Amino acid sequence: MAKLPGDPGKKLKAEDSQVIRIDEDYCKGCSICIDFCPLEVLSESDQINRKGYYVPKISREQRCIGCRFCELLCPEFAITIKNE
Amino acid sequence: MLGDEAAAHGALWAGCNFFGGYPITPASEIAEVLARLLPRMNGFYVQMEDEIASLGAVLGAVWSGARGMTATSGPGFSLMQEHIGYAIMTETPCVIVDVQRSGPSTGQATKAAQGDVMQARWGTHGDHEMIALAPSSVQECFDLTIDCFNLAERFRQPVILLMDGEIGHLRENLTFPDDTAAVARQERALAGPDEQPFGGAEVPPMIQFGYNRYVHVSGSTHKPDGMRDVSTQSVHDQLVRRLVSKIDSRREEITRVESRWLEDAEAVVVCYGASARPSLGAVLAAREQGLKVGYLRLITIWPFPRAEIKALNEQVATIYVPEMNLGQISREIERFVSCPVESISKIGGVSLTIQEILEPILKKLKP
Amino acid sequence: MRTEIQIAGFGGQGIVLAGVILGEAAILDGQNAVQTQSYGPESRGGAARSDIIISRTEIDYPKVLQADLLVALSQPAFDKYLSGAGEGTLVIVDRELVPSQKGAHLAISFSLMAENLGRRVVANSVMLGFITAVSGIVSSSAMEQSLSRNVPPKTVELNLRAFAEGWSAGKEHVDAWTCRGGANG
Amino acid sequence: MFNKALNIHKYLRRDMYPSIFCVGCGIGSVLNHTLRAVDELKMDMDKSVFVSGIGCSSRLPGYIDGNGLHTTHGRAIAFATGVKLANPELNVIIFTGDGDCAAIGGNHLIHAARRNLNLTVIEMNNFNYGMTGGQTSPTTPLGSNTTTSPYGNFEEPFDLADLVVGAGATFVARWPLGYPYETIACIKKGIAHQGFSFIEILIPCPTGYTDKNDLKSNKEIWEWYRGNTILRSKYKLLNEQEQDQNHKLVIGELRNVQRKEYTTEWAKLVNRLRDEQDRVDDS
Amino acid sequence: MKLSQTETPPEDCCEDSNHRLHKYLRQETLPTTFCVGCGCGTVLGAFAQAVDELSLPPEEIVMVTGIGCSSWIPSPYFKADTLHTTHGRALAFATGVKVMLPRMKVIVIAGDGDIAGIGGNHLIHAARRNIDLTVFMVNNWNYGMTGGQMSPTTPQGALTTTSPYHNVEPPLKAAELVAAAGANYVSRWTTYHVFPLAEAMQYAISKKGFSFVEIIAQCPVSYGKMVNMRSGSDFLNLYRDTSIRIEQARELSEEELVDKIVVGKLVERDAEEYVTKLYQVNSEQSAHKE
Amino acid sequence: MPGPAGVVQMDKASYEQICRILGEKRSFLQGDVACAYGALLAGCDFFAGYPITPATETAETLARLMPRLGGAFVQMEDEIASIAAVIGASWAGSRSLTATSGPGFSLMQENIGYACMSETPCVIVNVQRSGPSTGQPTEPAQGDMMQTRWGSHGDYEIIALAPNSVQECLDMTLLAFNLAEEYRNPVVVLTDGEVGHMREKVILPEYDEIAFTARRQPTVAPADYLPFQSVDESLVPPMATFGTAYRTYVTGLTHKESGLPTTDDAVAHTRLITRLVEKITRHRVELTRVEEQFLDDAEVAVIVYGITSRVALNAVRTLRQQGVKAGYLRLIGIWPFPEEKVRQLGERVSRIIVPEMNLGQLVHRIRELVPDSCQVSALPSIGGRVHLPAEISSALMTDRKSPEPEGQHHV
Repeated sequence: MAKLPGDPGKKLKAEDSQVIRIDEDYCKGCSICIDFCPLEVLSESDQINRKGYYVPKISREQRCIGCRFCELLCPEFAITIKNE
Repeated sequence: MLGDEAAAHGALWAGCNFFGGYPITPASEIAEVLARLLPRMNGFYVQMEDEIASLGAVLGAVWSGARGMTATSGPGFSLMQEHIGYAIMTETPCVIVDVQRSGPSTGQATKAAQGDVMQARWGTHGDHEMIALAPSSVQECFDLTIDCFNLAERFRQPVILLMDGEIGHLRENLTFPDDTAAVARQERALAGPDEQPFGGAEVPPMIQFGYNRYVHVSGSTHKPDGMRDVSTQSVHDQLVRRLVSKIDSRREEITRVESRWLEDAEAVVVCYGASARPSLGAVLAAREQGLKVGYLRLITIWPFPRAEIKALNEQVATIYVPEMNLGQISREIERFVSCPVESISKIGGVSLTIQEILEPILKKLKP
Repeated sequence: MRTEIQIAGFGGQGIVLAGVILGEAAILDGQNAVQTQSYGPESRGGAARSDIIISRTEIDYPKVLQADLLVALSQPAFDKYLSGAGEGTLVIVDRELVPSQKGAHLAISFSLMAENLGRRVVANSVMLGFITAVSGIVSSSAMEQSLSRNVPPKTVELNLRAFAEGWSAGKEHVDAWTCRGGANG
Repeated sequence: MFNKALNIHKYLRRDMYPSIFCVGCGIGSVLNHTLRAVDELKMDMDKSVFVSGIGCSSRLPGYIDGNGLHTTHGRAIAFATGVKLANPELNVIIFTGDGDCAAIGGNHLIHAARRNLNLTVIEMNNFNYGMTGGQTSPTTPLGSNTTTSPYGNFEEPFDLADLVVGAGATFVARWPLGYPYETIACIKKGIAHQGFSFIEILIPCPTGYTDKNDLKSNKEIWEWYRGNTILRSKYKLLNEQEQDQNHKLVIGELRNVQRKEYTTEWAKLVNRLRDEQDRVDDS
Repeated sequence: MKLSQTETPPEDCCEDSNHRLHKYLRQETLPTTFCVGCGCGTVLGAFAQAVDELSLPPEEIVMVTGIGCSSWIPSPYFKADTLHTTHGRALAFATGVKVMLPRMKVIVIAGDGDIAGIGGNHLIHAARRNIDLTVFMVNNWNYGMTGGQMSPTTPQGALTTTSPYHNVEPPLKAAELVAAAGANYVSRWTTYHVFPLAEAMQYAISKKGFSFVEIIAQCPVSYGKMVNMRSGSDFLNLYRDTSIRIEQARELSEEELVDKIVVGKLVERDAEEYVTKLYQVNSEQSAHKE
Repeated sequence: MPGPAGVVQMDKASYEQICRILGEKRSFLQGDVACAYGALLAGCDFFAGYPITPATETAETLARLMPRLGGAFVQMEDEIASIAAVIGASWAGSRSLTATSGPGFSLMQENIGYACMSETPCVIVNVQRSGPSTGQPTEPAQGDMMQTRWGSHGDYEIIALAPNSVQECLDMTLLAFNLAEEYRNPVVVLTDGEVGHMREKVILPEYDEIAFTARRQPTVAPADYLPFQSVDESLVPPMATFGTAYRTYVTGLTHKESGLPTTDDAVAHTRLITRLVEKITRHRVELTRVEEQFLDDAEVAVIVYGITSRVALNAVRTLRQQGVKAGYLRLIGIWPFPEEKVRQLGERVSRIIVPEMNLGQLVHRIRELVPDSCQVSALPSIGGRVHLPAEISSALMTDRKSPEPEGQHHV
């Protein structure tokens, strides 16, 4: 059970499998998703995209509970969670 | 009926169903009539918090399908300038009535003038074209308001009815057309699925809101599909040149004048709006005295009827231009003729008299 | 004699500032300079370009007609402005940020060098050092003075180091070049 | 208490009289109240500026033998901001109407209230645009008849005092005409207040509003005021539910607090920078 | 008198996209032109989320915006009828739109400088009329697009390019002002509170009458450069640490709340709505004519 | 803060204080910043503004410098309020300034008319950008030339100057303050996004190079003073400011010499407006400022202003090198229009090219003035693109037999 940072009242359950998809062309490397993932699923990488930004990397995908906090916080629609 | 009231009725006949307004002397009567009549005809009168908002609401309503109008006078007209530019840039058909009063600034609030003629042409920033008509009778307040709506729809352009306090507060008889068919209403062209709302044609068809077409309307420089592009020079060049040329290239179709006794005229009085009435009197008086004086009344002020003025150049020795300002149109006329142009200007809110116009003519032709 | 320099990249790289530093250095050297810029709506991440014209005489036309020196610090900037370069244009790119470099004369690792100094943001100072050495349009002392004035006080030292690094890299190039008798023989 | 023997004529440009105000209009009385307050405060007329916009009430500075700035519609407070900032020594009093200050000038009103610049706004609310012949204004009560609400006004009116409190004004009061002692005392307080003060005075407009709404005599008008207003002291005695359901305009002094004033803060800033500069120069 | 309106079927949404909310966007315009770490994109995401949750078809939405970074949230990114207007005047235009198209949701997204600065008058008047508009005011505490000048919401004492010696002006509390002006629904959230924000947006869209959500959103470039908060995360941390629920805030004094961001619902009323009344008068008077 | 009568004279001490705060005498500045410097050197002590691209830098600079000099900087809620505050401050004794661009300039129109009517000295910098409407905010243009003259309602005259370099941004803004005081009229400095954002070398003028026109104060007793009565040939009445014993009443309504409104007196209105217009037009010659080069033997010429003149000068120089007798006339003062200079040129050359960054605005005024023997051609460029020298030189070389198509030069 993870506590959701945006709304202290709401709690989410881990679902079976979450697929995190990062669209590199959209990413501007602001690192908000990394900083605010409650379970530190994402981390910094040294991968530069076409515009010269550092794209985050998915380091611990199995920990993802699909809270979608990163998805909603991302200012660029570059990250999404799919339940598969 | 008052000129203001006639303009309001003209709007209703032209199918106006949205009026955004703010009280100002001497244009308030238009708002008052429409506040009374629009709700009875399923239209909307909305009194906004200022003139900026009034024109803004009108433009929003037009994109949502309305035929929109607002009415104001000098100070309000000055406030509206930014939104007039927006209407031009977004090609939003609408009608703005400016019942001119004596300025600058607050000036003489209840007194008539024709001091906003050049402002109507140049008041907003950037390159643009303008359509403006000037009525000189109550009947024309009615008729030309209808014309304004039609021109607005035809060219997708804000159109200004340049009234003045004199005509606006003049009481005359007005004949309504016998049937609605007499008022040929220009229907707004709406784009088909493949057409673009801001390009493709000189006057592109509109895509209004609510048609599931996700139209994007912006006062910033935009591409034919409406999407903003504020850095490509060619996009701006094509857009603004088209906006200008859609009016400029159809100048002959838009401009209208009323001419009398021009055939043998040696001198001519060029007039418009309130100054037309005493001008006609002066020309008649001159004619009675056997002087070959012609009469040319500009009904369309912008685009300027330059062909009609140029034609005078060959024929007449002097052009007299009576105006209730310090000579705005007379200077415009000078650009197109080489004969002397004599400005007969009067300000201070009192109409020109027949005598004041006649005198300089007599002085020259009957020394 | 007017020299036209164009520096292009994306917002946030200090493109405009680099132009300002170069122009101010020219003034300090007693020359005339005009700097103009163009940038997109966003302050960071969009296209940005800085044009500098330096001349000993009065500068009438203030824009670049054909650059003598074009520096591109991003792939989109390189792709966009290469077409404007002519016969006499020396084209320099950042080796890492501009992966496809066809048409460039020199590819230098400005950002990598900056990163080695500890902060990527000083890449433009490295670049300025390099072009100062390569072009010789302004004196390096004037550049150092101008640089110190225009960067945040706390980073002056780092920027000067970056400048020096770029300058010696440039010098090496020039020396190598002179040894070979110029780039094109 | 004001001095009944006072000759306030000395404050008037007597050649401007008789005034343009209609019979039964309340604007002249507000001028009367204001000048008495000015007199009691012994304000230096050379150091006072009366600023106004456009509308009947905005004509008042013309009748005062003092510095007057009669500006464009709705912009009086913006002009006054310039006057006050450029010379903070000046007492700046603004005469404005409901249409002028709450409709076209609403933005300047809320921002001036927020800035807390030391200005005194005397707003005369006659519930309509009187000068243009009686159109709906943003304070026209629901159901009222005006020339642009021929079927009864259905737009919610502003409670202007509430609005300026919401915008951050530090002195806010409201009185209807007919409370001269309270009004004069209130204007005095407003002028003396360090910060933005807003005083609303409800006045009759026989030509544009009251006549059209069946308030034909002063007596009827005052009855109407009495029926539609409630003193703040009484309002405070109501319980929460009653307060929620209250549709009467609350009158009296509605807010009086002290907050940092703009020109004072600005002067502090300038002095601080001057000291810093002096230190740089000395070293 | 109204022009007849033909219904055309909605366009197919892009099903093949990577992101479940992409179907609400004009994808050819992506990635956005917002700076790195800017909160505008987050607001756009929360809005798309709200529309999605409501199952509100975008063809029933008209977006109206002004000038400024936040005005670019719907213009051009959100795929609905969009009216990108002049600076500060979005609400005036929206009033016209709503009167003529009462069946559509008319939603305004614009910034603090736009809505509460130059457009402050239209804001209070639209709230007074209680017209059925939904306004999302993105408050980034400065004029971002022009490079970071102080705005009416800039906190007192903050540094900006036009308050280089700390701002002397107190900030406008836009949400409180709108509540005082007569709106039906007012709330405030930040971009950190994405879930409650998206919920509040949903609620505001559904609520009849004038509804207003103030969204505190970060501007790490123009504002951040002056206050030395260079990344979006810096601001989100600030929002997390200084926000306080309105229920708790009511217990505190004005002084205690000085540096706090009060979040939550400020006001909810059920006052009659303007356009409904307008149509009511019309039907009465049209009948009267017969 | 300034005293009740504001800045009366720029003494050496205050000049030195300003220079100390501005920094070095020779620097590398943006045009917008140079406008701010010029204002300060002119004794400007009040600025009110609202952020707008590309004019914001003027506000930012003054926000930084004004309080250090004891002046007031205020950011208002919109451009309408900005110009209003500027006018109010002027009456309170300030030399006041605002800076804006197209959309803001459109909003200011009503109050610019007020400033003309109430004879309030003030300076407005309009950094022109590509319009109409929001257009291209970051792109330069010269599209507000006619709006400057005709943007407010009613009959009025305005003074406008067009700098073409960063140094001139400083010089012209400084001059604008003096002209504003001399004629008691708003003065517009018409720069553009290109000059405004360009950086160039600027040299601060020395103390004795700076002219300072002080506001003419009334010399008569308050009882005898009429704030709107001209006392001499200049037609410009002395101006008492608020906070003195003169108790001035100022209105935008038609007023008598005393300042009190009189709205149904046609004679008073005519007298007032005629004077307001004539106090400018009568001084047309003094207000004419042009730069002339290569005109002595010119056969064709270019008439230009603002940034475009830099291009044109380059083109004319190139043509001269090729032996073509091309001339160059730059308008520095735009309004009132330098009629005589243009007329004289039209009599001497056979062809005039008018390159403008609009679809042709001043070209019409020029065409009106020159004889038919001289062909006048517009050379427009819009969309933010400054002309190329080659375009101007080839236009100057084009044979005059190809007349412009009618539709191309709109009215």
